[in-house]
Amino acid sequence: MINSPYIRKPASVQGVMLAVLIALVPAIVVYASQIAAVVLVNLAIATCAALAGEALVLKLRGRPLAPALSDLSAVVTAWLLALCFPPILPWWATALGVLIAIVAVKHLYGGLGQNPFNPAMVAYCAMIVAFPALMSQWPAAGQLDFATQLGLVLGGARELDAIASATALDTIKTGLRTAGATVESIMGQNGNFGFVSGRGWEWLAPAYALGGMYLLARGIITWHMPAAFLGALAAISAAFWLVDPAHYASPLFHLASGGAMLGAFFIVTDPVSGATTPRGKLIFAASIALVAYIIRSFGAFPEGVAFAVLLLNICVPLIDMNTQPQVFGHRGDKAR
Amino acid sequence: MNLQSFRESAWNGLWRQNTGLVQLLGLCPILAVSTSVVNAASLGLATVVVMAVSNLAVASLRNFIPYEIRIPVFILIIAALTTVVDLAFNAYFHDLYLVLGIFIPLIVTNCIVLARVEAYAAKNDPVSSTVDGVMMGLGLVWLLAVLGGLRELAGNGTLFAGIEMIFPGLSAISVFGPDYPGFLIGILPPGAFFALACLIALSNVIRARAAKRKAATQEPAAPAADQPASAA
Amino acid sequence: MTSYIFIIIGAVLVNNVVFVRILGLCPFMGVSKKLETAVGMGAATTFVLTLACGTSYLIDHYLLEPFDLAFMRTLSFIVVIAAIVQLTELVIQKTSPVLHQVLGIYLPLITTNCAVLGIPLLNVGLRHDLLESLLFGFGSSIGFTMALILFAGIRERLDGADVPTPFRGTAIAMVTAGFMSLAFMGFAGLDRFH
Amino acid sequence: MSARYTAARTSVRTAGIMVLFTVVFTALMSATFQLTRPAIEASALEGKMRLIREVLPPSAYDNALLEDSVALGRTPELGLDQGGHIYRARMAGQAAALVLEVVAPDGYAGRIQLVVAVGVDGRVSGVRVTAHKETPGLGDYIDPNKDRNKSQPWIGQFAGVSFADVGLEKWKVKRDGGNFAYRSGATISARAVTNATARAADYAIRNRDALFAAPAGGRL
Amino acid sequence: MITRLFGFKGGVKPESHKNESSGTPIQKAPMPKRLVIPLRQSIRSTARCLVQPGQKVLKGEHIGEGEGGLGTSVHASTSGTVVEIAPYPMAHASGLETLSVVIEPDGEDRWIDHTPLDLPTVSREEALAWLRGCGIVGMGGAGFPTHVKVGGGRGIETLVINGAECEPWITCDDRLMRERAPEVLSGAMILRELIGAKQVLVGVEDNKPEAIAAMQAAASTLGDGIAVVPVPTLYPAGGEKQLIRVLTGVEIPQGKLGTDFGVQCFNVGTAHAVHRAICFGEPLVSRVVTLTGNVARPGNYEVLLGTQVAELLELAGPKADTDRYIMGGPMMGTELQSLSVPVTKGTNCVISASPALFPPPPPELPCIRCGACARACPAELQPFELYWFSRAKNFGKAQEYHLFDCIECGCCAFVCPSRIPLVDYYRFAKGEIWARERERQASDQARERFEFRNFRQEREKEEKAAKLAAKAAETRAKIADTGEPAPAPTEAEDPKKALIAAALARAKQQQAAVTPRNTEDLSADVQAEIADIDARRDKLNQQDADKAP
Amino acid sequence: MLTAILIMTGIAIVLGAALGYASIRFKVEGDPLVEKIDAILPQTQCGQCGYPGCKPYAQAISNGEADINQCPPGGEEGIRKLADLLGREFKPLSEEHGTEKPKSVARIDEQVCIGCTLCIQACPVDAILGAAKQMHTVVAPLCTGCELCVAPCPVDCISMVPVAETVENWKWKYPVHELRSVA
Ligand SMILES: Cc1cc2nc3c(=O)[nH]c(=O)nc-3n(C[C@H](O)[C@H](O)[C@H](O)COP(=O)(O)O)c2cc1C
Ligand SMILES: Cc1cc2nc3c(=O)[nH]c(=O)nc-3n(C[C@H](O)[C@H](O)[C@H](O)COP(=O)(O)O)c2cc1C
Ligand SMILES: Cc1cc2nc3c(=O)[nH]c(=O)nc-3n(C[C@H](O)[C@H](O)[C@H](O)COP(=O)(O)O)c2cc1C
Ligand SMILES: Cc1cc2nc3c(=O)[nH]c(=O)nc-3n(C[C@H](O)[C@H](O)[C@H](O)CO)c2cc1C
Ligand code: SF4
Ligand code: SF4
Ligand code: SF4
Ligand code: SF4
Ligand code: FES
Repeated sequence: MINSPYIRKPASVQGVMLAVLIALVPAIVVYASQIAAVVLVNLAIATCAALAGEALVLKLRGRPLAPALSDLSAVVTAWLLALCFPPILPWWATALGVLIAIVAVKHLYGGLGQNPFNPAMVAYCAMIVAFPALMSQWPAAGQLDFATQLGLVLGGARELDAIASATALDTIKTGLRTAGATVESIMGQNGNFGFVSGRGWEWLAPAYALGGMYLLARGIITWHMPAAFLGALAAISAAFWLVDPAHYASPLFHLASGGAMLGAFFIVTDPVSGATTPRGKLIFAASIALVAYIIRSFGAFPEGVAFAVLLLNICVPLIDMNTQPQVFGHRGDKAR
Repeated sequence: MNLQSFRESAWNGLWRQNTGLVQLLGLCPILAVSTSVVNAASLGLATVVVMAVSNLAVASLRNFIPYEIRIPVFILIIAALTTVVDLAFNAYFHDLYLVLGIFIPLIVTNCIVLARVEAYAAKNDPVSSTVDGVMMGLGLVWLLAVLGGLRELAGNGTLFAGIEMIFPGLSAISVFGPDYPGFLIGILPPGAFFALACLIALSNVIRARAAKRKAATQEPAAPAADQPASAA
Repeated sequence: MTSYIFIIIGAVLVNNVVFVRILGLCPFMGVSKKLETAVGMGAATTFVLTLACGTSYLIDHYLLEPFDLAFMRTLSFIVVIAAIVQLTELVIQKTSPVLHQVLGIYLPLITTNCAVLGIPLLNVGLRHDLLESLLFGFGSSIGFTMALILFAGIRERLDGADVPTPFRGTAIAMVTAGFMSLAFMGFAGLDRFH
Repeated sequence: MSARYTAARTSVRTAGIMVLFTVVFTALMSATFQLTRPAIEASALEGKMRLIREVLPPSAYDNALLEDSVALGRTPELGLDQGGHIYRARMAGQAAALVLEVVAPDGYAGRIQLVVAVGVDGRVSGVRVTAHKETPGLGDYIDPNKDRNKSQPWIGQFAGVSFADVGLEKWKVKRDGGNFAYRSGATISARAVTNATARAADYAIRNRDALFAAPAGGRL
Repeated sequence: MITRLFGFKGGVKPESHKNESSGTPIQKAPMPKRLVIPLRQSIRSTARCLVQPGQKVLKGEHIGEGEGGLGTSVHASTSGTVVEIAPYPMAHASGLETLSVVIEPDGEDRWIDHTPLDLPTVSREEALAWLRGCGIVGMGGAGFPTHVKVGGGRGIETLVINGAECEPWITCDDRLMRERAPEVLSGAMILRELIGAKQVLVGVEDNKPEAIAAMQAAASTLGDGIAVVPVPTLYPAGGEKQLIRVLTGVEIPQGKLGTDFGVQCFNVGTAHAVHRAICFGEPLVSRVVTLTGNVARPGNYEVLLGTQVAELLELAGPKADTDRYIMGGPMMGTELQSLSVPVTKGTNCVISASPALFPPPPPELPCIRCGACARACPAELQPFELYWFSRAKNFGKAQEYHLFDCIECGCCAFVCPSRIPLVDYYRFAKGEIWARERERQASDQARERFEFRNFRQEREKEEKAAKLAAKAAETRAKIADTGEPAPAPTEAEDPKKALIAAALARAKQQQAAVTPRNTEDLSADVQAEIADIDARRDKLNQQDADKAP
Repeated sequence: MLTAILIMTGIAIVLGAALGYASIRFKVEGDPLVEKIDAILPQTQCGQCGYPGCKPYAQAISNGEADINQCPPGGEEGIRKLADLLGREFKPLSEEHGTEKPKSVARIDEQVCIGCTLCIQACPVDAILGAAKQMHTVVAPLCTGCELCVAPCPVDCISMVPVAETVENWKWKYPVHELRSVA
């Protein structure tokens, strides 16, 4: 029997996820046209792997396939992963990453909505830990022709020196290890650098931001997380940069490179694994930015957003617990 | 000790009360040294020795140990035996000794050793206590070996890497060939947790199946026994 | 000074006892079902472990090394730890019944927490001096407490999740610990300058 | 029943038993220690010797090399913050080679400990990594046990190369304009080892005479 | 008088659907063929029946006497004959039955004698008793006895009259305000008098301009201290706490009453009923009900309490594709499980629902923690956390997250993209928690009684032993005296036999005294039940005795 | 070897004496755990757990003699609470101790009852009224539904009737989980 309320707003999970996919389209267009068209192939591989993985688990558990497969949440995870991975990652690695996200991180906890960790980010971390070499081979933007890209993705021989070029973050970081190097000398030395984060790559960040604006306008995400994340990242990078501009990159560089923009609007905002209270969202997102900056600048990994998200996912129950908003009528009450 | 209780002990140690799968004790060595079959199995065997001998010692001396200082005495005995094993490793398997590091002395704090001493050896005769120690230990050994095998295979694509530390002539088997990219997470700490989780889940599935089968075989008998109850 | 800070950061984050060094897992798995118990266990362990690090340093440095008795480390450390645990319990019972109520049930479990023996042994291996030993012990136990509390928070939430039957209970907790361990790998390298 | 009386008596009795157990089991331990001591010492020695054999062929010297060592204090040239040892190989009483403990501080994941053997002629006879934290599967090829190319491990390329011939300028990875190979994707590890080896060889050559002159077991 | 409105957080804006039924004036519903008047008209209290089958009653005649603090009187809605007193389904989600008086109207609709109450001459207590006697309960839905609300607390600053009518579809209050504004305000003034409030604020959602105009016109004649305030249309602005918040800025926490904060709130219908009760002495026997939804003739009707819904619906003419009926609004109402349920004092609306108007929600999906529900929740809760804990049956945690602050308004379920029936989970959890509480009380009582019984048995055993010892001593003394052999020394030595003997003796002795000793210290309820049982037993005994000779 | 023994002996003497002394000096008193466990048990006193009443069962759990899943009236909920209190893993009700049943109360068929008082003696909570040779009656609100009175009755006049659902004790049902029901 159905009980009250008998009327529902016409909203659906599918609609929410579809909006996220739509919001990713500008970035995908920029990616495919400016950097590597093979990303479209990767997106397809990831989508298939995600749906297959989801179907497999549901089958094993004897659950109905249709509702879970059609809610598009797996596709969101798959697309985000495909956009995070290096575009020339072999197809099997992309598929493996997506399967980790869907089977081990999402469905082991019972499927949509129940996973305490962000599936895409766990999979990214797992992959970079498992295959550090593969995961740090990035092509220079627009340098490889599509056939080469496709060959690499489909498992062609990998002549590393020919293709690999470190990402901007990686270059800065490894460059600074050399005695006497400064941000400026590295930037100048590496010809393939755009003014902030590498030629071609710098168009990606605004495209993600554009998608983020769409999500904000649609009310799918709230301002808290992107604002706190970008604000905190800008603040901490500015602090270091102002003190020592020779050895710390500018805030603009940090905001535009790596997973910052993608993270701010699409990853940090994952509703399932993130904090849920307004105050919690601010703390959560700002902490991610902080940790990500520390890992980027001082840790062993070139990009810190994924690990930072994962680390803060761990803290979510505590954050939520301690930032519960005051309930109507209890505003005067002492905090528990 | 008769055959029945021997079987009972073996079953308990190897499967039903398996330390790592069921009791979840002594997890640190299980997770920390299971990066390869060789490491895992050798620490497992070291633990077997300590468990068996300390069970034997405690069971033999149990009548002399005052109740209130039993724990310190047990710890003393276990620690002494652990040190003996530690020294032996240092002397005869020096490389392995270096690899296993602090996990040999940590056998002392392996709750399972103390737990068996306290729960079993302190109340039973020396022979069955020794058997209990050996079986509990062997339960740990097989788990460790399987875990080590899984992780080594996933992480490196080999089996028995480091065997030369024990049997100098032998060498590791490369299962997936030299081109295997290596799923490194397998031999890193997270891999330890995942591998054990999978083994526990697998054992849950097996246990559930066994329970179901048991229920199925008992089914025909059950209604007869139920009759009076259902009539009432 | 900075080296002391790095010892703490290293012990808490980079080489977290539970997730990286893989020590103290039995209480980590066993006493993390509820937040309150996790806090209690963490506090008790912090106290005992810090004390144990100090005492074991003294024993090692002033008794065992001068007499060339390094092989007795395991024995003497564990005996002393057991005694510290027992005496702590008695002292607390006597002086602060309230604290005893909170920590009481955890204290006996600490003797078999292998971190409590492992960290003093690592101290010896890393050739820490007294202050470093204490900091290392304190940092490690803070790392342990943090791990325990965070884990308990997640486990409380997992209570309601529709986990596949074979993974219910311990297995999913173990998987979660694995993801946490993966997350902590992100701190790798932060102690590089140490 | 007086609690105090029983308490006192119980204490004495339990202490007695405790002592008994302690004596017995400590004795057991000590006995084992005495028994295994020679074997342990032999193992430790053998471990060190095996390492040295890998960097310096036994035929190259005839002295008890491990006993002929000099302790170093803080030596930034060798990356030694806390000091280390240098072993001296002599052939028929003549200086033959130096085996140096070296640390490369700038590995990808921290310090890399090395042993480098340098002949009196300035030839590096071998380099081995003794401890490192480089990324497994990526940077750990600097350790020949982990190197996938078992037949020609990366670190083998230093053996027999004369530092005197190559010089500090060219003793670098190819990427930095030097002579030595590296594995792409993990240049940092290779660079750290190569540079540390160069510094060690340079140091050994420049301080050769002082090092050989120092008394055995002495401190420099 | 009022300077600004305070908002409340959350809330939703469903389509209002008021126009369907608000256009036509209130019509008087024809006399039904029979009336089923439940004796349970206010929450948690069932009235004691005062009539017997066959009895003739007049309209407004007392047929049920309220019991306990929360009881109110029940009256015959028209004149006629009581034909039956039997359980009938009630308008409750459970679909359970409750004892009801069935009256066959005689068609005359003849009033019992009734006189107005001259308020200035009576004490407050008398006035409250009057309201109770007239059976006035809240008509805003909760059915809480008005005299209790009026009687509670003093020092009240503001009386809020709730004319918000925020639920979609319902227009009965709207029509009432449009057509009978002076009466409503008269009732409001009486209530103000009774609770001693300084000001009266009538909150009306701004989608009812005609009602606002009518009320303002009526209010202007009453001078200062009364204001009709349009409030923004936002469900659930009509919730008591929300309306008070909007009008006064005061937030009333769960478990507290408005009176604690100097505010009290009544529905416009209640005010109207109070007016009738005081100014005419009429008990509450009819109310305005909106009939709307999938019907041919939506509108508002003045309906006698006890009219069965099936009969009422004929007035509006449900269309063919109607598949169910909702009593109340679509956000908080209940689906009727039977059309024989009667209109009660809290019935404001009956909606005919068709799949087109009220499509069944698509299957429930897992919660994605999107937070839409939290943004919609007027109680500022975290509904998904409540859901998570309720679903996992972790009731302790649910309470920690303020489950009982939830007013079950349905906003959260309305907005949830996963279409989770969130409110159902809260209702389930609340019910379980209440049941736990009852169980806990029962188990405490059982523990006490068990311990007491053990103590009693122990005591009896001791007494017996003492008695036996005394007897033995006596016997011995006798033997010593007379030299006779002891009659049954073994009996005294064998404790079991002695026990039986003692018990037998005691039983013989006490055969007449029937009060068993196991009924000490009991609650009043249980004592009453025992008295009942005793009475029944006496009767049976009597019969036995009668039969015996 | 001698130094080793001396040092360890020194440590042992100190610790042994201290612990031996302490074990007498700080003896543990009463066990509040039993009370906590007893508070969770339903106080039906039915003995299905294999102990004569709830308190003894609580004692047995506290001593580690009994498992936490032996009380059918407490049901799954009770086991969950015990598991929580004792930090153990939840396990389903042990089958040998019975199954969870809907709550019922005893009813005595007053026409058949011969007034033998046997049921009064059996009832652990004094929920039965009546004296010898008089027909007996169960006071329903006091009855815990333990069924202990059923067996002793020589004329089988006691039956257990499920507690009727009223508006007072009616509960909302657990919402059906659509995901499962679709399958
Ligand atoms: C990741 C995963 C692994 C599984 N592995 C097995 C397995 O090895 N053997 C098996 O019989 N079932 C396996 N299953 C299915 C479960 O045994 C079981 O059928 C299913 O989880 C029922 O869960 P439920 O009771 O929660 O619906 C697996 C399920 C999942 C999600
Ligand atoms: C997880 C991870 C681990 C890495 N570990 C090492 C390492 O151990 N040694 C190393 O030289 N480079 C390592 N790198 C690669 C460096 O960050 C950097 O990408 C590389 O040294 C620069 O590429 P190149 O060597 O081709 O110039 C690692 C990269 C990642 C992402
Ligand atoms: C969500 C919600 C919405 C409500 N909406 C209205 C409403 O629109 N009009 C109304 O009179 N009462 C409404 N009520 C009932 C009021 O909270 C309150 O019970 C009533 O105004 C008190 O007056 P009464 O005692 O005269 O019924 C609502 C209650 C809730 C919980
Ligand atoms: C705004 C938004 C952001 C999302 N971000 C992620 C993400 O970062 N990673 C991911 O795996 N899924 C993401 N999802 C999809 C979905 O929430 C995710 O698959 C769940 O975590 C699976 O339970 C996102 C969905 C939305 C609506
Ligand atoms: S609106 Fe629904 S899906 Fe979103 S958080 Fe609330 S309950 Fe979950
Ligand atoms: S039903 Fe309860 S939880 Fe949901 S919106 Fe209303 S008050 Fe909030
Ligand atoms: S089974 Fe439960 S209710 Fe019955 S006596 Fe035992 S503990 Fe009490
Ligand atoms: S009346 Fe019967 S069932 Fe009820 S409590 Fe007493 S003995 Fe138990
Ligand atoms: S084995 Fe480490 S705590 Fe138990």
